[in-house]
Amino acid sequence: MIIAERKPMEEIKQAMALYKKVLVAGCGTCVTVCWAGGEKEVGILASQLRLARSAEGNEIVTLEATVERQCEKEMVAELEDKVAEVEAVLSLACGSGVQVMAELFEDKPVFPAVNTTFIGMPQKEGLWVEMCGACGDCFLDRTGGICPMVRCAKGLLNGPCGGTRKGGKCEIDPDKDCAWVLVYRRLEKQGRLDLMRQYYTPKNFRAVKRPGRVQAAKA
Amino acid sequence: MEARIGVFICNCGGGMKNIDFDAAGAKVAKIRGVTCVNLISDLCLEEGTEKMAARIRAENLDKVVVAGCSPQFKEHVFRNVLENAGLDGHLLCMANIREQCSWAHDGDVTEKAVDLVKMAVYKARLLRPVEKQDIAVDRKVLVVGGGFSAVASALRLSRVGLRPTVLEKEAVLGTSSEELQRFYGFDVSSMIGAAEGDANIEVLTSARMTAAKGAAGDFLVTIMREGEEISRKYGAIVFATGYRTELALDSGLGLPAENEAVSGPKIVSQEQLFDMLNDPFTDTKPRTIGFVFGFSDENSRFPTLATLNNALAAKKEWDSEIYVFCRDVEVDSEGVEKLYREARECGVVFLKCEALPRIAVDNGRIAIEAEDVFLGEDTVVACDLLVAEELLFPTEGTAALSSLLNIRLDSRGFYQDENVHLYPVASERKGVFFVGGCRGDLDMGRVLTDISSAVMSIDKLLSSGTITAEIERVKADPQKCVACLTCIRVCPHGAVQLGRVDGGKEIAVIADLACDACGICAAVCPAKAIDFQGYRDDQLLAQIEAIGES
Amino acid sequence: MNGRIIAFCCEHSAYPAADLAGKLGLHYPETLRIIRVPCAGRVDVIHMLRALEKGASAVLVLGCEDGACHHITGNIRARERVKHCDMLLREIGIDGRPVVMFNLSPNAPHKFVKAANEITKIIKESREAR
Amino acid sequence: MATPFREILRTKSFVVTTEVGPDKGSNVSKAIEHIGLLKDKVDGLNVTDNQSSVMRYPSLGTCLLIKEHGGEPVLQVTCRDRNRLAIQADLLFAYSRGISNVLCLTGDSIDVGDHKEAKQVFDLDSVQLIHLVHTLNSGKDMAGNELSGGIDFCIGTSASPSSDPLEPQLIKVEKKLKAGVSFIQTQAVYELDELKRFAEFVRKMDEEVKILAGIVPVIGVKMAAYMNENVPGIFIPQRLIDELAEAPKGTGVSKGIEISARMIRQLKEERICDGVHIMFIGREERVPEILEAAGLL
Repeated sequence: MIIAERKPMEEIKQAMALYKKVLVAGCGTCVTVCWAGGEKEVGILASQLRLARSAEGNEIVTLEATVERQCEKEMVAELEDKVAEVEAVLSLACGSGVQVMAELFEDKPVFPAVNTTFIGMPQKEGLWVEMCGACGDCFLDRTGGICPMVRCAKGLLNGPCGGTRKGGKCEIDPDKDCAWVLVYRRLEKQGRLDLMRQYYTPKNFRAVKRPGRVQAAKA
Repeated sequence: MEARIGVFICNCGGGMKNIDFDAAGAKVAKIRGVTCVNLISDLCLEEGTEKMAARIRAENLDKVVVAGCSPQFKEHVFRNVLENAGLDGHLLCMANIREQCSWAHDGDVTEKAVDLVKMAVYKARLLRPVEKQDIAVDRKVLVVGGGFSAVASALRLSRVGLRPTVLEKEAVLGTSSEELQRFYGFDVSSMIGAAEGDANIEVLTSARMTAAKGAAGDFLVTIMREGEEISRKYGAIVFATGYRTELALDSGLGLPAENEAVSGPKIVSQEQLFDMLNDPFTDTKPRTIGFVFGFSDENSRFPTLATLNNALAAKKEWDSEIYVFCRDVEVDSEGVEKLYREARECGVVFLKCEALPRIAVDNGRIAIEAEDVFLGEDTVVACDLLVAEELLFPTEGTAALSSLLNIRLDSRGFYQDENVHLYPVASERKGVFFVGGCRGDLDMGRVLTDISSAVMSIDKLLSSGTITAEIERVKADPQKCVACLTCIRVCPHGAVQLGRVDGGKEIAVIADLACDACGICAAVCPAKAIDFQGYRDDQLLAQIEAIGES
Repeated sequence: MNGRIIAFCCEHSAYPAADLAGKLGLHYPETLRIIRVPCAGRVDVIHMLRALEKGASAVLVLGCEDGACHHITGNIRARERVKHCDMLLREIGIDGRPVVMFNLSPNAPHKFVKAANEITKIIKESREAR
Repeated sequence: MATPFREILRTKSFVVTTEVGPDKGSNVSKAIEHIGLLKDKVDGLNVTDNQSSVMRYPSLGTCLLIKEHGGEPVLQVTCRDRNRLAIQADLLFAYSRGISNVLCLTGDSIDVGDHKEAKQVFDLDSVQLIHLVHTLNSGKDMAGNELSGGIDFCIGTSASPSSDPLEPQLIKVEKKLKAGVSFIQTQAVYELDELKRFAEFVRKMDEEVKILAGIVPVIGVKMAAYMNENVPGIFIPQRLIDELAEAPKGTGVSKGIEISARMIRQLKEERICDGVHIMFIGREERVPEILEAAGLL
């Protein structure tokens, strides 16, 4: 799932400075699940924005709407009437959703209200961690299902750097596990340490040609 | 269609002198949606409720606001009036103009009273009925554990006509109940005999609970017994899993670490001492015995009792000199005060110390050194036997069991962190109860109280064979729920699970019987998918709106 | 809304405490408006923000004492949300309209009155400071 | 003219190298001073590559200075700042200018340095880098294209014998040895037993490779505590910390030098490893004191 987090309010306020009526648009999929841009967050952000502007004596009117997936034109199109009413759109969707919104309503400025951070999973209530870097060349079969590309701070393919901290923690953050120590432990448990002993040649960083495209079989 | 809201204003028999009811009534009548305003004195008395029901019918009201005393006090009375008049009880909203308005302020508060009624009217517009249903429940009760508390609970449950299953992980019942027999004189073995002979009681030994789902009245429990998996339905679950003790060697309580201790029997537990006292083949007669207890941060009811019993027995059997080093002698359990006096009378010496005694091995004897707070000086006693502090722990597997039911443990790993709302035997999950030693250091009186409380609660819950449940009062809208699992992770009552409604996609499903209507899920839901009738977002915001307009 | 204080009161603690305050004739500012909730954990950030938007001069969230929440974690969650709301307000430079959490038990009417008086004092002081 | 390092490794029974830390800025006078002071006292001079992710005068440039002044440079190359194109190009340049020793390293994370917002590259890792140098030595680039002129680098790498857990590190060392290196410079070691075990492990895999123990003098209790807390892969035992604590005020540096020299003597006498690599960044001018006290001059 795509993880995002709200931008600093200062940035959002500045983006909205010129407008008196905006649509605060949420997305009902990934960013809802990671508490960044669902209906609840839309309500809070809109309210906070109104309070901020009213305190400045420069009221702003907000419309609120959340569609199921902002990365789908058909779903974003449902917002046509609301978009027509406003001067700008503040989107709480991931970068993909913001762009669909911007493309569909070309005459309206669309602003991102969240920073899209990574593909990840919830570790516990309210905490998400990065799991996948969408490299287009999956390596997980060789590492016991632990991605060293994103879970190792340096994205190393052939084992840990010399910076592993005591107890198998990461050089740059003692709260994070060294991915290669995790790989080691998992493979050891499975009796597959030979996988870790293998040499892996430099990665194909061009497995996905930017901008990426995936064509499914014609249905 | 515009709601037809009837407002009933009660002056509480003239108990609210600082409100001008006529003026208030006139103002309330102007609030949008108010169909009629009724000033009725003593609304909660029979005459008042009859009038109220009549007005509800006559005016064909669909929502009702009662302005008067606190809803904490009379809400149930007025809900009944609505039900009698053919309206759902949840279509009532109360304005607390007595405790929180008239009585709380001096001077005229008519305006505030009108404000409060307005808040209630705004909320009332948005009220929706909540369906009630009688749900058949299982009259079987699962009692986990096989010790005294478990067996005694099962016997009591059987006596009130419920059908308990005693689930013991060991091969026989009562394996750790010997202490009770010793110190309290309970005849545990004949209780076990009675339980085993009771047709209402099922005893499953060498068995463990491995999974549990469902809610009060309807738990589905998986039991592993001799490699076989059994699935059973239970209406309630009682944990009576007890505690275990560990000698406080090497635990920072000042005792020599195990490897430093002289040969084994010099430092013993209460239990070992008891065995020595009752061993007909031994001729050991320790001349001097020292007891040390009460220096951990735990309660010391159990060690007090064990010490007194053992000290008295040692006096009698061996005529030993006995010194007890302790911080406090807790005599708040039944009969302990008497034991304490007896012990003193026959020469047991109690030394009250604040600091932990220092213990050293000297010439094959154990020297206990401590400052007696009354004498104000150091006392050294050399003894042949030291009965050391024992620490209480939950039995092994307690944590695993609690996680099966998603129940929190206290900081020491026992059940029940003494939350006043649940104390003593209820848990955060309806239908799950704890009794006895699994709650910590309890004396026998408290254990018996636990058993009574739990049995009474379960009897109340299950005896009628049905529980009246409010259906979908709290519910995740299948259209809006994105199955983010947030509510499942946060529900303190374990009432939300991932499920499918009519074979649809997976969403959060709230079990009506398990839900305790706190609304935490509704607050956290990032998709705003959870509706909580009576406390929906729009209902709360409508009240804020009303205040804003005042 | 002329300086109303909105107090979300948990029906297991603060709400009965407020009732008791009335019964005992303990006075607190008339500006207080109580919204009854089943648990402080029901109150979300949006409720606090909307209360301020509608002109409340302060918001109180009143729940059970620590370790005594009828719903185990409701009061802890409420405290976290109040903290979060406070952060959101600070982000936009609103500091004179406090959002505050208090814990109290149902038999603590004095504590209820104290909370009401305290928040009134905070509002007054911040108004005077400006 | 200095003896080529490859030759030294082959012939000398106890190899000594040290480091020159490049300056921040274009004034290289201090580096030149250090080079002059050290080049004849040691067998090779390492130059760090934006050490600790702090941007400075390049490793390559400093290596050229060493070369110009008659020393034997060891070029440190990390994977952090350059992709495979840039690394290959730099190595071609280095070799063309007579720099023929390269130490292949992963590199510290960008997060620990002074340009925390930079994009960290890590196009390659250290094992792949070793393979890359071998590829160049074979006359081809990574894409398989022929290279004009021959290249023959002497390749080294690093290892952390005190890591916890150690096993994943050892697997990495194994891979580096399989890739082929002539020498290993270890992270600073203080427990010689750990180094002994590490050396045994390495020898079992590769009898030829030379192990140079990392020596970092600890000059005070505070530094020791800091390193134990913050520098991964380093463990300073309590007895050394106690020894430092007992040193009179103001004599910390001398004490650190004394301890290091004592360790070096023991390493040499007991033939625990094949040499040492002394890292005394910021106090390069005092390295000779260590060498002298260790009887290496």
